[in-house]
Amino acid sequence: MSNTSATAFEKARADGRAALVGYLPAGYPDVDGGIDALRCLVDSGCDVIEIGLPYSDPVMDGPTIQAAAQHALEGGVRTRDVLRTVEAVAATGVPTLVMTYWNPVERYGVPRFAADLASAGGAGLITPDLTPDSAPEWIAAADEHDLDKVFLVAPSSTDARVAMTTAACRGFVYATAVMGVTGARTTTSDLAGPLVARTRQTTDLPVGVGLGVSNGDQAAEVASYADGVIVGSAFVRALLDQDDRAAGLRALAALTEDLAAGVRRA
Amino acid sequence: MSNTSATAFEKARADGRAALVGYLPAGYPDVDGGIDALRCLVDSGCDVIEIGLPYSDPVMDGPTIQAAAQHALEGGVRTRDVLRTVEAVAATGVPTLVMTYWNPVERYGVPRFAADLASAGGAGLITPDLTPDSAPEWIAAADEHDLDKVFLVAPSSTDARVAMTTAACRGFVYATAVMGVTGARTTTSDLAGPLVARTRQTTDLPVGVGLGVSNGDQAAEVASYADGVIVGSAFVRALLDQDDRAAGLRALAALTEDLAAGVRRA
Amino acid sequence: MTSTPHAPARASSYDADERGWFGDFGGRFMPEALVAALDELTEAWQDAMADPAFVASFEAICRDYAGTPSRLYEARRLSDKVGARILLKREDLNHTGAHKIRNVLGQALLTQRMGKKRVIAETGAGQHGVASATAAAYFGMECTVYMGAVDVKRQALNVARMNLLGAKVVSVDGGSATLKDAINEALREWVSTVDHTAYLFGTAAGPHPFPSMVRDFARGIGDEARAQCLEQYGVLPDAIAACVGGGSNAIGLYQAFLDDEDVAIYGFEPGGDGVETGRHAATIHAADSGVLHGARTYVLQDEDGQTIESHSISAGLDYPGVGPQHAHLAKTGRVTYLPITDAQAMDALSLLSRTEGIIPAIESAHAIAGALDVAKRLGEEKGPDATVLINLSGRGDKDMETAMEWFDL
Amino acid sequence: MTSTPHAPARASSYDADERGWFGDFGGRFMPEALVAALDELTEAWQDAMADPAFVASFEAICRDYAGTPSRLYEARRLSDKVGARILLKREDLNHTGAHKIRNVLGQALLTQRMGKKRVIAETGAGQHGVASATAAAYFGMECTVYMGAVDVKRQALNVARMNLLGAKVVSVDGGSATLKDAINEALREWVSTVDHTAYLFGTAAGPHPFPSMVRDFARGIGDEARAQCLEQYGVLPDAIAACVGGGSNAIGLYQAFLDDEDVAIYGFEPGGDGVETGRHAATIHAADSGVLHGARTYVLQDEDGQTIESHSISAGLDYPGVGPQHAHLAKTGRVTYLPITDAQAMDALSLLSRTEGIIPAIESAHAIAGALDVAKRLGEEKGPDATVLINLSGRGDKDMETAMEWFDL
Ligand SMILES: Cc1ncc(COP(=O)(O)O)c(C=O)c1O
Ligand SMILES: Cc1ncc(COP(=O)(O)O)c(C=O)c1O
Repeated sequence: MSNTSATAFEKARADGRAALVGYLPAGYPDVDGGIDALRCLVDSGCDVIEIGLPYSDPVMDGPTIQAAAQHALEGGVRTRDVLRTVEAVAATGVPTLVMTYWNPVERYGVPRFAADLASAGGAGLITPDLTPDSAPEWIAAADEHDLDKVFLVAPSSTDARVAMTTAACRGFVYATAVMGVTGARTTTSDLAGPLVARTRQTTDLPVGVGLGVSNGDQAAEVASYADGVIVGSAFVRALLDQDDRAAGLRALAALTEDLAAGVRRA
Repeated sequence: MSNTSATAFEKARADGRAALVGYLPAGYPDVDGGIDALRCLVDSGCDVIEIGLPYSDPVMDGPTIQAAAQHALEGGVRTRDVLRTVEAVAATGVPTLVMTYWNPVERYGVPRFAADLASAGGAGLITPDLTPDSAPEWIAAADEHDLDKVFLVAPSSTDARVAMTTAACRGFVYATAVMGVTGARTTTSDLAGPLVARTRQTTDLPVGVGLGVSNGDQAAEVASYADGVIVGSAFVRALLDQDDRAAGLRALAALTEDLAAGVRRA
Repeated sequence: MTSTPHAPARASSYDADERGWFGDFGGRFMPEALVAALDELTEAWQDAMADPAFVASFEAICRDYAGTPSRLYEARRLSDKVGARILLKREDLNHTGAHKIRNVLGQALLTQRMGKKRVIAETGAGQHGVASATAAAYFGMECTVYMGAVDVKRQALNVARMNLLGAKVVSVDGGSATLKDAINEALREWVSTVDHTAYLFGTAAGPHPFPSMVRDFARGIGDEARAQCLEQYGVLPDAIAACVGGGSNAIGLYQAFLDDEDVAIYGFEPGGDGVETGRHAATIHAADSGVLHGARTYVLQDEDGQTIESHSISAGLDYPGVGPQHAHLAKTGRVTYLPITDAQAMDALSLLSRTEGIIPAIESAHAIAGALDVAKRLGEEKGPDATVLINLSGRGDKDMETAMEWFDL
Repeated sequence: MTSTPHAPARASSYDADERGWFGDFGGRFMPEALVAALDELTEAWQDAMADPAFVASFEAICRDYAGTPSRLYEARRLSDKVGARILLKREDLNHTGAHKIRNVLGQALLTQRMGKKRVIAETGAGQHGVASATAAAYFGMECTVYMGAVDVKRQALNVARMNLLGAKVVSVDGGSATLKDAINEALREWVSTVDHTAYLFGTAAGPHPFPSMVRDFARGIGDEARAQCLEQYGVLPDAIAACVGGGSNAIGLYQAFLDDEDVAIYGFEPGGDGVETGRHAATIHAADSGVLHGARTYVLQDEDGQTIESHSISAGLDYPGVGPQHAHLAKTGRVTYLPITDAQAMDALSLLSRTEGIIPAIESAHAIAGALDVAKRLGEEKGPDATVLINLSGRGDKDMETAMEWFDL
């Protein structure tokens, strides 16, 4: 059976709601702590999990995720630790993707990474700095290992590029709702709706909207026009803001429940 | 009666010896202390006195005289204090000249300076940075006030310039025995003898040799070929090296006596 | 010197394909959000380079404002020392003291043509930041410069210079808080302001079209030098040499000579404490392919593809990547790249200072150091008419504190 | 720009007589020990200037090594601001960053012609010292630079620069331990080494022949600018302007224009805290005639003729004397000299930086400040074609620490 994230979106759609997609970097605060945190997201209502691969040069990330990833790297997290994290989280049955800048994958070896990700139970990859037109090697490897290929569309993407991108996606399409880096925002973007509409004209894949959502109300708003609500920085923030791990997990659970309620409210 | 330094040289020549010409800046350690020091030179055997006018930019002076002049200026010595010093020293009857850079004289007013110097009993001026070809105003004023005009010749002077210079001198001719600034030296210069000889070919004026003499033996050596031995830095050094004034005067007297013996030994 | 008109930009056999690939290197590994801007820039650049009015205007500004064509100077005393003719391309005499002014003037002129009124730039030691602030002042544009917090502290004078020129300097705390992180931050900023802001990239690296575009704006160096050498000596040089950081001055020199098969081409990389120590920035020597800042190229990286901090006494060469065209030129063997240690570079800096009265930038001193070895060898083979043309990419004024420490002055 | 050949040196109606007198000013008030050397120098200089081979060789070195002719640059944004055409003579782009390289190359070439192998020089902030060390390195001569102890401390970077260039720097403790004392000490040193040593004097002051000789070596500025202005605009400028320290850059600019009666000429002196405060270096404004460093000229002095310490934010203008030809030009009324305060100069520095992307030396900023006032007035009278040509005598890199303090950057 193909372990694609699409199944989770379908299930949510069947429930008449959007899916909640939760992101946390692997290795924060350490590898096992990261696994606990990700499992907490699963337990508290996330439908799909994105595991960030910490990278030294994260050009699409805002200060929150940068800080967590840097902490993870300084703690010695390795690519193999990310795969172990995938394995532990995917074991819950929730579709689990890796979100990664391209160089660590290229360095690991693209076919090898695809193989190891698949055998860890991972659903696929989200690639913030790899667009389909630069991704032939990844596309081939993903297809060979039956993995999701989640590419991004942006408000600045031309219609032609949106079409080209969605045609290459599998699992879902990641719509970056603001022109900007990751980071919780107090208001959602008015660029998101039109982008989702433009995206839907090119594909039947579910469209997840990311960047900026930090509470249930925002989640509800996004859920009103998107198939998935992607939350990252807000989760990291919840962990960063707490001094001890137990408190961090409690905060994470509370936020996830708020967001899960949000996607059901729309 | 003309108060020219030539008379002192004549008297020395009559004694079969060279004249001892002593230099100290006015105002060092203060105006009265300077007068005491200069009188000490007279009392201990100098035949001619040069009083230095402290100047801010003494390009012909080495570190010893620079230091004393700077001390004098910082103590507030003025041109009028120099003239007062002249008056006090000239009162002893020893021919007393002022050695000065040109700007203070120009600033005082050349005719006025000549007049005031003459009425203070001064014998004339030694002008280290004024050559006869740049000195028409001074020559006119000196002649009007019957003052000595002591210009310098140097080892680098051409024969023509030596002739031009000595023709403009009155009193004596100042031969700078080394190519260099004022300052006591351990050996005398082998440029001095030839320079004195060249100078004598152009004039009957006495020729004093300066720069570097610091003890009786050197004085004796210079006295063997020159009409006058000019000593400056060594006197200043004697004062600078002593902490209290009485000791300074004793050192000055001892040095003067050594030098006076030297000019008699040749 | 008579003025040597800029030859019309000619392609070389080592140019990128239309998608920015130099053989296995280059391309565009960028967030989708920036792709439209990069496409727009690519089109505007190609359109501009094909427009004689733009080219003429760029040349006029370089000439009247920046002082190009820079002189090709025969360093006679140095030539005597090594036994071969040493020619120095005097980019150190350009306005702001390095080749970098050409690139920023080109990019800013293009920005003006595109109707944008604001530029951003990254900077390491501050050279490209000062150049960008200068170009922005010249064109009356707003300018923000991103600079690692560590560099902001180390390079207070350059920060002041940028401020004086009216630019805003943003201190970047993330990562190692140095050049590569300043690039990251500038890219982040660009994503959110791309509609009215141009990113003036400081070297011939990054995603397509930057490696080719920066090269086009820097290639006056080689176009001029080639014409000057022919005019003054009637022959092409036997060898040419440049230092290689990101690679803009080097590719700017090389481009005109790439298809001159008899001209040997050298690139000298920052060898830091010595490549064997691991403390260096000799990216091509390390020859480890990867993706950094939007292009596939050689990258200093660990086993997991995490970027490794580079080390060089020269701030302007202290970068863990290199322009993709250089990776291609290295792989094809057209250019020979060799590492030069800090110590070799500083010796060359001292030698040129004493022998010719020219204090080079420490970057350029790497080129001098390496090229003199080449020249000695060529001189022995071919005699004193053997000619080595070195790009003196910048002046050393900015490096005096480093030199004081190094030489204990 | 096409190269503008250096016009053959023409005399002006304001030249010195054969003994170095400019009307009441100039002459030679020097120890007899130096007169022979000054005579020898006078003869060698006159002989050289009459020798086309020497003149050609000087021009070739300035061109190939120092980068002359410097550009005449139309500062368009600044022109728009003031309503008149502002032309900047870009001496800041010369090798070592100022007009001063012309003078030292000329004097060093003459030294070589005279068969001497060693040079000495004085320096204040270090600019002339660096230039002299540069020229000495270029010609392979030994070089010692005298520098006030206070300045040695303040200008550590320039001391390092001179050391790198192979020069020896001697710290001078006497007097105020600044520029004038460095001159005194250099003269003292010269007396004892005059047979094999040349004294490279740093400005158009001092005893004959220095004021005329330094002017001859600097006059390329004005010769070029005059030809460039005619070539580029078909007319002479309405006014020209320079800053005046010792006066070399100013006289270098003026000389070609002195007999162009329709060209108004301005010199801007360092007004320090304001001439009314007494803390300034506006020697001509003070108009007090005296003898300093071998010439009769205007001197800052007290009632007894003791030199007074000058004050200026600009180290290169901070000198209590001025070249005698300027005193003459002031007295005859041919040139209008006006003081510019520290604050006015720093405002102009900031303005030029932001408006044109050119950070001028603080010295040159005095010229900018004064000339912009002139330009505004002329623009109102004659419209935007009114042309003011300003000598941008040097670049501001050396002044960044002062600027940081002043602007609190
Ligand atoms: C003088 C000089 N040369 C060379 C470089 C290196 O850059 P690139 O390799 O892009 O020429 C720099 C960078 O700051 C520089 O300032
Ligand atoms: C850039 C610059 N301009 C002007 C001057 C003043 O000298 P002058 O008046 O001789 O031109 C200096 C002296 O250091 C200088 O560095």
